[in-house]
Amino acid sequence: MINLPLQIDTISEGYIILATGLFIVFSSLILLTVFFKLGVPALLNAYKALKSLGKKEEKKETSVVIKSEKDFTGETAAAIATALHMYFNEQHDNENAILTIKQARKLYSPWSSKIYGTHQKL
Amino acid sequence: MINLPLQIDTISEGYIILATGLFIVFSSLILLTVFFKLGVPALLNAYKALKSLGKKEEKKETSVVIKSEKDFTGETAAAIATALHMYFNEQHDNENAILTIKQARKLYSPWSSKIYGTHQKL
Amino acid sequence: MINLPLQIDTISEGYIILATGLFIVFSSLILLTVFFKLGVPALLNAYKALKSLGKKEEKKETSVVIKSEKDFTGETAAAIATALHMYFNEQHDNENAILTIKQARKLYSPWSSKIYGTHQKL
Amino acid sequence: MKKVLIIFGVLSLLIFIRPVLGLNTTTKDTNSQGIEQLENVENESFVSEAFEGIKQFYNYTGFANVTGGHLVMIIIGIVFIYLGIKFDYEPLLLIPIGAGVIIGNIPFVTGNMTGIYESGSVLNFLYFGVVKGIYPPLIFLGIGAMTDFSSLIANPKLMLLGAAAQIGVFATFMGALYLGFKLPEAGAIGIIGGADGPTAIFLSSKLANGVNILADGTTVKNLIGPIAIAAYSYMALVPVIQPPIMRLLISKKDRKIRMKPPRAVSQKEKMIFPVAALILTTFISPSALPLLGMLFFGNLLKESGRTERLADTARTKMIDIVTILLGVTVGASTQADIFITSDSLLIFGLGALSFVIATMGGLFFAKLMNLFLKGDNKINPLIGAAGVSAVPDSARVVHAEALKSDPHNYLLMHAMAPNVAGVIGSAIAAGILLSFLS
Amino acid sequence: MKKVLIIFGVLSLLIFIRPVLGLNTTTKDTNSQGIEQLENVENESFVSEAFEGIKQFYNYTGFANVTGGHLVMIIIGIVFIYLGIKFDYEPLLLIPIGAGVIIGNIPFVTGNMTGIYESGSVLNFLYFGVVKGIYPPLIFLGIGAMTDFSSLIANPKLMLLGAAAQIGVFATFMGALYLGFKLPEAGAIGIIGGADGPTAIFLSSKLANGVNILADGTTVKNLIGPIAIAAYSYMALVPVIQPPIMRLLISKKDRKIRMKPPRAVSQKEKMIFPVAALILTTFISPSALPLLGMLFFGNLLKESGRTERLADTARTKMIDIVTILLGVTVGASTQADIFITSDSLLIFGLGALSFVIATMGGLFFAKLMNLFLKGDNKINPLIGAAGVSAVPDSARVVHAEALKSDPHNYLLMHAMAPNVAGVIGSAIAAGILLSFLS
Amino acid sequence: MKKVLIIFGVLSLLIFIRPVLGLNTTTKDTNSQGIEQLENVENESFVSEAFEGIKQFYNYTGFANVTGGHLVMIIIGIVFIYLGIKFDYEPLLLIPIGAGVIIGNIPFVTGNMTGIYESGSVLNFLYFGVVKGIYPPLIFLGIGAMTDFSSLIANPKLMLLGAAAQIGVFATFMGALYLGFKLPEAGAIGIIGGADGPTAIFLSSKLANGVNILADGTTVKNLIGPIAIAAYSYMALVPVIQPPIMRLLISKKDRKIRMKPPRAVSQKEKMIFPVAALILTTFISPSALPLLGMLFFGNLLKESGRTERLADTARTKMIDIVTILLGVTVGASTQADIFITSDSLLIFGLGALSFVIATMGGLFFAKLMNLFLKGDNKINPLIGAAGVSAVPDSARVVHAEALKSDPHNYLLMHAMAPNVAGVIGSAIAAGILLSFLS
Ligand code: NA
Ligand code: NA
Ligand code: NA
Repeated sequence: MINLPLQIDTISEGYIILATGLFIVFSSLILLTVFFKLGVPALLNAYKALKSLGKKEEKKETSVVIKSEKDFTGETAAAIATALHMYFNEQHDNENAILTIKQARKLYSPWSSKIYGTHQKL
Repeated sequence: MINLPLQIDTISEGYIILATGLFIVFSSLILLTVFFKLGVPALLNAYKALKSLGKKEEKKETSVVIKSEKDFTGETAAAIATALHMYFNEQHDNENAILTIKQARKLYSPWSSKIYGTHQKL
Repeated sequence: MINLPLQIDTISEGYIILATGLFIVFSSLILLTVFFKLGVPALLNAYKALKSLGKKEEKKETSVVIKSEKDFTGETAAAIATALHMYFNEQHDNENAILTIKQARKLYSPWSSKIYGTHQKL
Repeated sequence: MKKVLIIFGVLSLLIFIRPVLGLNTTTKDTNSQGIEQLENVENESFVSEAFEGIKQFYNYTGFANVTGGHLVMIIIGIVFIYLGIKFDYEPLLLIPIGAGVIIGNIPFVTGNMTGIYESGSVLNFLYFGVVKGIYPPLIFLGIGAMTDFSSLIANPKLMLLGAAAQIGVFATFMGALYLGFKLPEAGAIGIIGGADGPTAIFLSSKLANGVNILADGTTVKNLIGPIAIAAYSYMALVPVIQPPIMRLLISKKDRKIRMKPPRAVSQKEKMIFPVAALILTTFISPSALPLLGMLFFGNLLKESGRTERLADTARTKMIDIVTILLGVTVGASTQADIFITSDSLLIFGLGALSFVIATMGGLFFAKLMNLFLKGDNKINPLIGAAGVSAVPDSARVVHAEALKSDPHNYLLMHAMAPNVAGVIGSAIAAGILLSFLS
Repeated sequence: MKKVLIIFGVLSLLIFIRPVLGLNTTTKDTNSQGIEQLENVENESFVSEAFEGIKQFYNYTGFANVTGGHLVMIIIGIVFIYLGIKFDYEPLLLIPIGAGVIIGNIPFVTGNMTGIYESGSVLNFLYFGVVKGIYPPLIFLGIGAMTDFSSLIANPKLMLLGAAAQIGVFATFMGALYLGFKLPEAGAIGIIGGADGPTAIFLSSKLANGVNILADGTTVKNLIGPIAIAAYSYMALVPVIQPPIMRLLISKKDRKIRMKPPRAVSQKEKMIFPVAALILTTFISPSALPLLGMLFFGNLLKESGRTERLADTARTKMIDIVTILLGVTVGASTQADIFITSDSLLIFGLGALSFVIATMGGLFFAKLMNLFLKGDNKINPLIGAAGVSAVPDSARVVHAEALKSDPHNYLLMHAMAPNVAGVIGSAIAAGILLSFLS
Repeated sequence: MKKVLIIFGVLSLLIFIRPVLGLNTTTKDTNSQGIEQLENVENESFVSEAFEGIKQFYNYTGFANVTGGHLVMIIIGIVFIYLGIKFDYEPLLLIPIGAGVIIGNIPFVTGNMTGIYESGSVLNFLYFGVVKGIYPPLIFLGIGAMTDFSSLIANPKLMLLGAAAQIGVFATFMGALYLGFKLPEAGAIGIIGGADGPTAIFLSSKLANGVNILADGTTVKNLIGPIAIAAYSYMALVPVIQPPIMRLLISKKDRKIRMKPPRAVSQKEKMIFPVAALILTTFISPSALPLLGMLFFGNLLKESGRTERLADTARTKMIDIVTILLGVTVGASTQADIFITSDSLLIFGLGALSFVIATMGGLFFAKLMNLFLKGDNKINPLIGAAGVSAVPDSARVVHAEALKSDPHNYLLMHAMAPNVAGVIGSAIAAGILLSFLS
């Protein structure tokens, strides 16, 4: 009991947690940043080197992947971004009341399988 | 113990529950009936009045809804009812045995993902 | 305690379980074999006999099933087997990176229903 | 590689050959010191010991433990499956329940955590959702997400037909009391008249669960199994039970009444309905909250237009998963030694009675309503029968019956209104019984 | 058949007519011997007894037990639903939560296993997944299976913006301490600043669950409800909260900065990412394992290219089921007598503060980063605001804001990077708080 | 609006600046009266305290607690994922298990409810379905709903090959006994030879769960983890393990035997099969009821033609959800301190042996059967190898092997019969072991 800092000092303990916490969050995300800036490319090069020492059979597959990746330049990315922008501006149509009622025959079947059963076929 | 009516009198207690229960069921559903006959239209009118005081921007959206609702007259409902009737009289076809076996390649794969994986693509 | 064989003799107990177990597994699967060789055809014949005594209305339905079954001969089975063989030799294509990014607008929406909502429509 | 395999093969052959060669005596010798009573075991030949093992195992098999009750129940299970497949009677429930009846009546020796009533068994864990009444509200969630309340909103007075059919609930309750059931048991039995499986399971799991203790110190019986089976059986038989009653009570002329098409209902009304109905009905019957709360919550997901994704999951995969688990465990709960009692028979009798009374209640009340309605507001009394719920079967029975009198009288849309009102009515009735009797 | 029906009908009529005819006195007579105190009950007429029953039932209804608190909360629930439907603010969460708020505030008499806080009730069983923090990791699994981390992999330095926004977490934590909350309570409140619903529920279920006991012997408060509601409310209001702060802190010129398109990311990198990120982040913050482990596991299912089937289930039906259950139970946990406290108000105030500070933190840090970046590596400081997470709303707010300054500046792809980094950052922060305070 | 923001900003800045300015001493002063021993704490500078905090936090991180065992297991997890992605070996299981292995071996300090073996942790709740054997029957439900038993119905004698492969189960059981495992432990290890993951998990959760107490007072070991991992690993490696054994034991000539196409099977037979097989197999081995009951129930859902909706859910979303949870928790149960034992190594050795013996048993028995079969009824002995189950991989290995000898000999359809029979056989064997040893 004597050794516990007690919560009288919660505020200072809070500041310690604040400082520690922020430090840790930053350092961990910096670690991730560094790993993906440096670590992953290194790993991938090592893997590629290792593989080129091994069999050549799988070469074809790899080259296909790389090709499709090369096709995907920043230009494409920009085009996609534009498309996305336009996409997000689309409005939701109001559900058509008629449609809902037309479909009711499928929905109106809490316990019966006769309708349940047909559900999937439509 | 003395104050409990004991279950010796379960039958009369039963009748009380019967009478009470039926009364409550009816009154609650009458309440619902009244609410939807009178309450909801009143609410909707109030909302419409409130809204017409506010912005006019959303008018377009609303009018679309109303339009599609107006299109849906009783005539349409009757037509749908006929369609439903015919629909319910349809018979289920027997599953075709060949089809089942043809599809087996997809189903035969409790643990393997090779087939699992293709499941979605077909 | 005295009557228990104790696990000192686990090995002999093991052999008993081994012998018993193999015997039971075999006999149970032999039972299944016999049932499906003899029992099921007998059952089906009995059912057919029973049914022919009854109404004739459902005859049409049955005949359809039988017809489709007759169409499915061994020749068909062989053809299907070939098809399956070819099917299994197909290679999985590498997922196209571009496609993934194009679809990202659908996937990028952990908590928002705006995108969630559109998910189903596509 | 071949060498490895050969070594493996030789090793494994050794294992199999050992007892034949008597090699394992060495093992025994080193271990058997000081344990003299094992001696006589050693004298027995390996074959006779194995025979002992088979005999021991035989005592565990179903063949050794089967009773007439098991066989009767297994046949009942097969009949359920047959009815489901052959006549398409509620197959989504009869087939899982039938399979469950078979599973629950495979004879076994207790103690291996096999049976549904043995704590720790897999079936017991899955049965938890029945015993605690968890599955029914989840089913109601899905039902809400698949039900269109338009016809009820268009013609709210038809709601009363759903109330009238609850006479079946209370009459059965009285009948059960007369037959000597305790109050809570009678309440649970009465709800069979609600013609609503999840509600019946929910209420019986609360009132007749084999756990609650009554004022006089006795424990209520566990009637969940018979009640659920009775409810689902008669629901499946609605197309057989209802038509003769309709023909008996409703005149040819009345059966030909055509109803004017319901008015169109706006999306706003559909959105308001679940919220308003949730608040109103649960204020009246708070004990029905798990059922009605989930029902209208599901309907809100459907009608909000913003949560189609959730509504779709609730009415497809989620309700399917719960239906599978509910069906198979309710079926398996009919373990012969627990299910085959005179109580079960009485419950089946009362169940039949309740469906008949409920149907009659709905029909009579429809005729009564017609006395107060004029002109083309008159309703076709047949739709009163749909008030029992058993959605949507009884609505379709009404529709089919009307067509027999007039091939152009399409009542389906109209019958859906009392039909869904019957669901609400039964849930309210369940709440009333629960608050009086628990 | 008709005969059977007639017999049934007569029988049932008998049951109903009996009390009127006084027939059931016979039953009573045979039973009432020796119980004299029942006499006076007999004298009462049937009608008055039934009236008693109705009065007794009335005491169970919501009308008898309703308080102002209930009505306030029900109105709040309706407002949530209205906001979700009308303005499309996070409807997948606001609508279930709103319905849950209504369900949780239907007044009831305790003892019938109705309320979410009554052990044995259905809502209580479903609430278990909230209390034990089981739902949030399952939601994260689905989120992982639907999130594309490409933009983060392409530009890992943007990860720092997700860290900067965590200032909101720790500032709110301090604020809560100043307002007198205990350390664990303050930690749970702080996480509102993470703008991440599942993380907030997870952490509050561990720290402020009404169960844990503090060093000084007091029990922590149960703040799961207010914290969850605050977190989801402000997440829904991100499009309202963030734009003015952006305009206040970022200059017109800076808002026009165009960022170069991110590089293409190979499938191999995408596969390595979840594994590496899982190991690195959970080594740093093991207490966040349930959240981050599931998040990156879900992402691995998505990116492996071999488990598309599992990823699809995780991001559709599985997350839907959990979302429904989470939403409705979190909503229902706002039972008026527990929810309406000054603490809840303080938490709402602190929540607003935390979103503001988190946004400011992200924006300032983005400006700071620009001091060290040159040429076309410069980032548009607006994307700092996306670091709060609230995926993907805050990224879209950034996108929309940038378009107002330059109609051809598409920031969405870039803003996604700090956005998902914010999720990771909040989960790490939650782990830190958990290991310090639990 | 701007003003509000400015006030917020200033307020929050104050919070951050306070410790620097020493403002929070006021707070401390008012509280510290009478607590003298805190004095020395006050003297420490804020920075050094924060440093203490970081040090304290460091002790919680994985970096501080990592051991060689953790790293080994994490690498194993990565290898599993790599094998699943690169070679497509059972990726639906290896990838979740691999991710689980990583998750389970993130080092943590116990007491924070993080680890899978800590009661109250999320992983522990999800692991419940493994420990209690709930997941395996649900997987079997899905498998039943996706399996077509036609080839078995058309040629029931091939069922015997599924029995023959169970020699692997019993041989491994004996081997485990020789290596000193207790009877129940040996039974659980033996089932690896069944080449069936869910069955292995089910049996080991019942026999070697670390809870049961033996006759001599000792507690059985918890071997669920190693057994499950061994079973799934070797199932993934079937395409590597089986071909050399086939080539070793079956002559070139025999490998070329062509089998006549199986007869067509009627839908009625397919409907009868699950019901009859359920009753027959569980009468023989009632302890296998949870597995076989669910397997054939699932198959009935598929073949009834009326419950396609339920069958579809069982074989897609439901099995996916269970697979995800099963895989990740089985993987996480390999926590280094519990998993890395000599027992695990022995189990892996025995597992390899059991696959080899099972394959050999099937092949030998197929040759034996050919002695009694004439003309075009002769079977290709290769299909005996499919009796190990490992559906459908071993059937495909057989198919591929036959094609090498004769490019027009399509054995796949024929190999499916012993393949599914192997599943049934293993479940029966599991039931036998369970009733002898539990
Ligand atoms: Na009803
Ligand atoms: Na965040
Ligand atoms: Na097997």
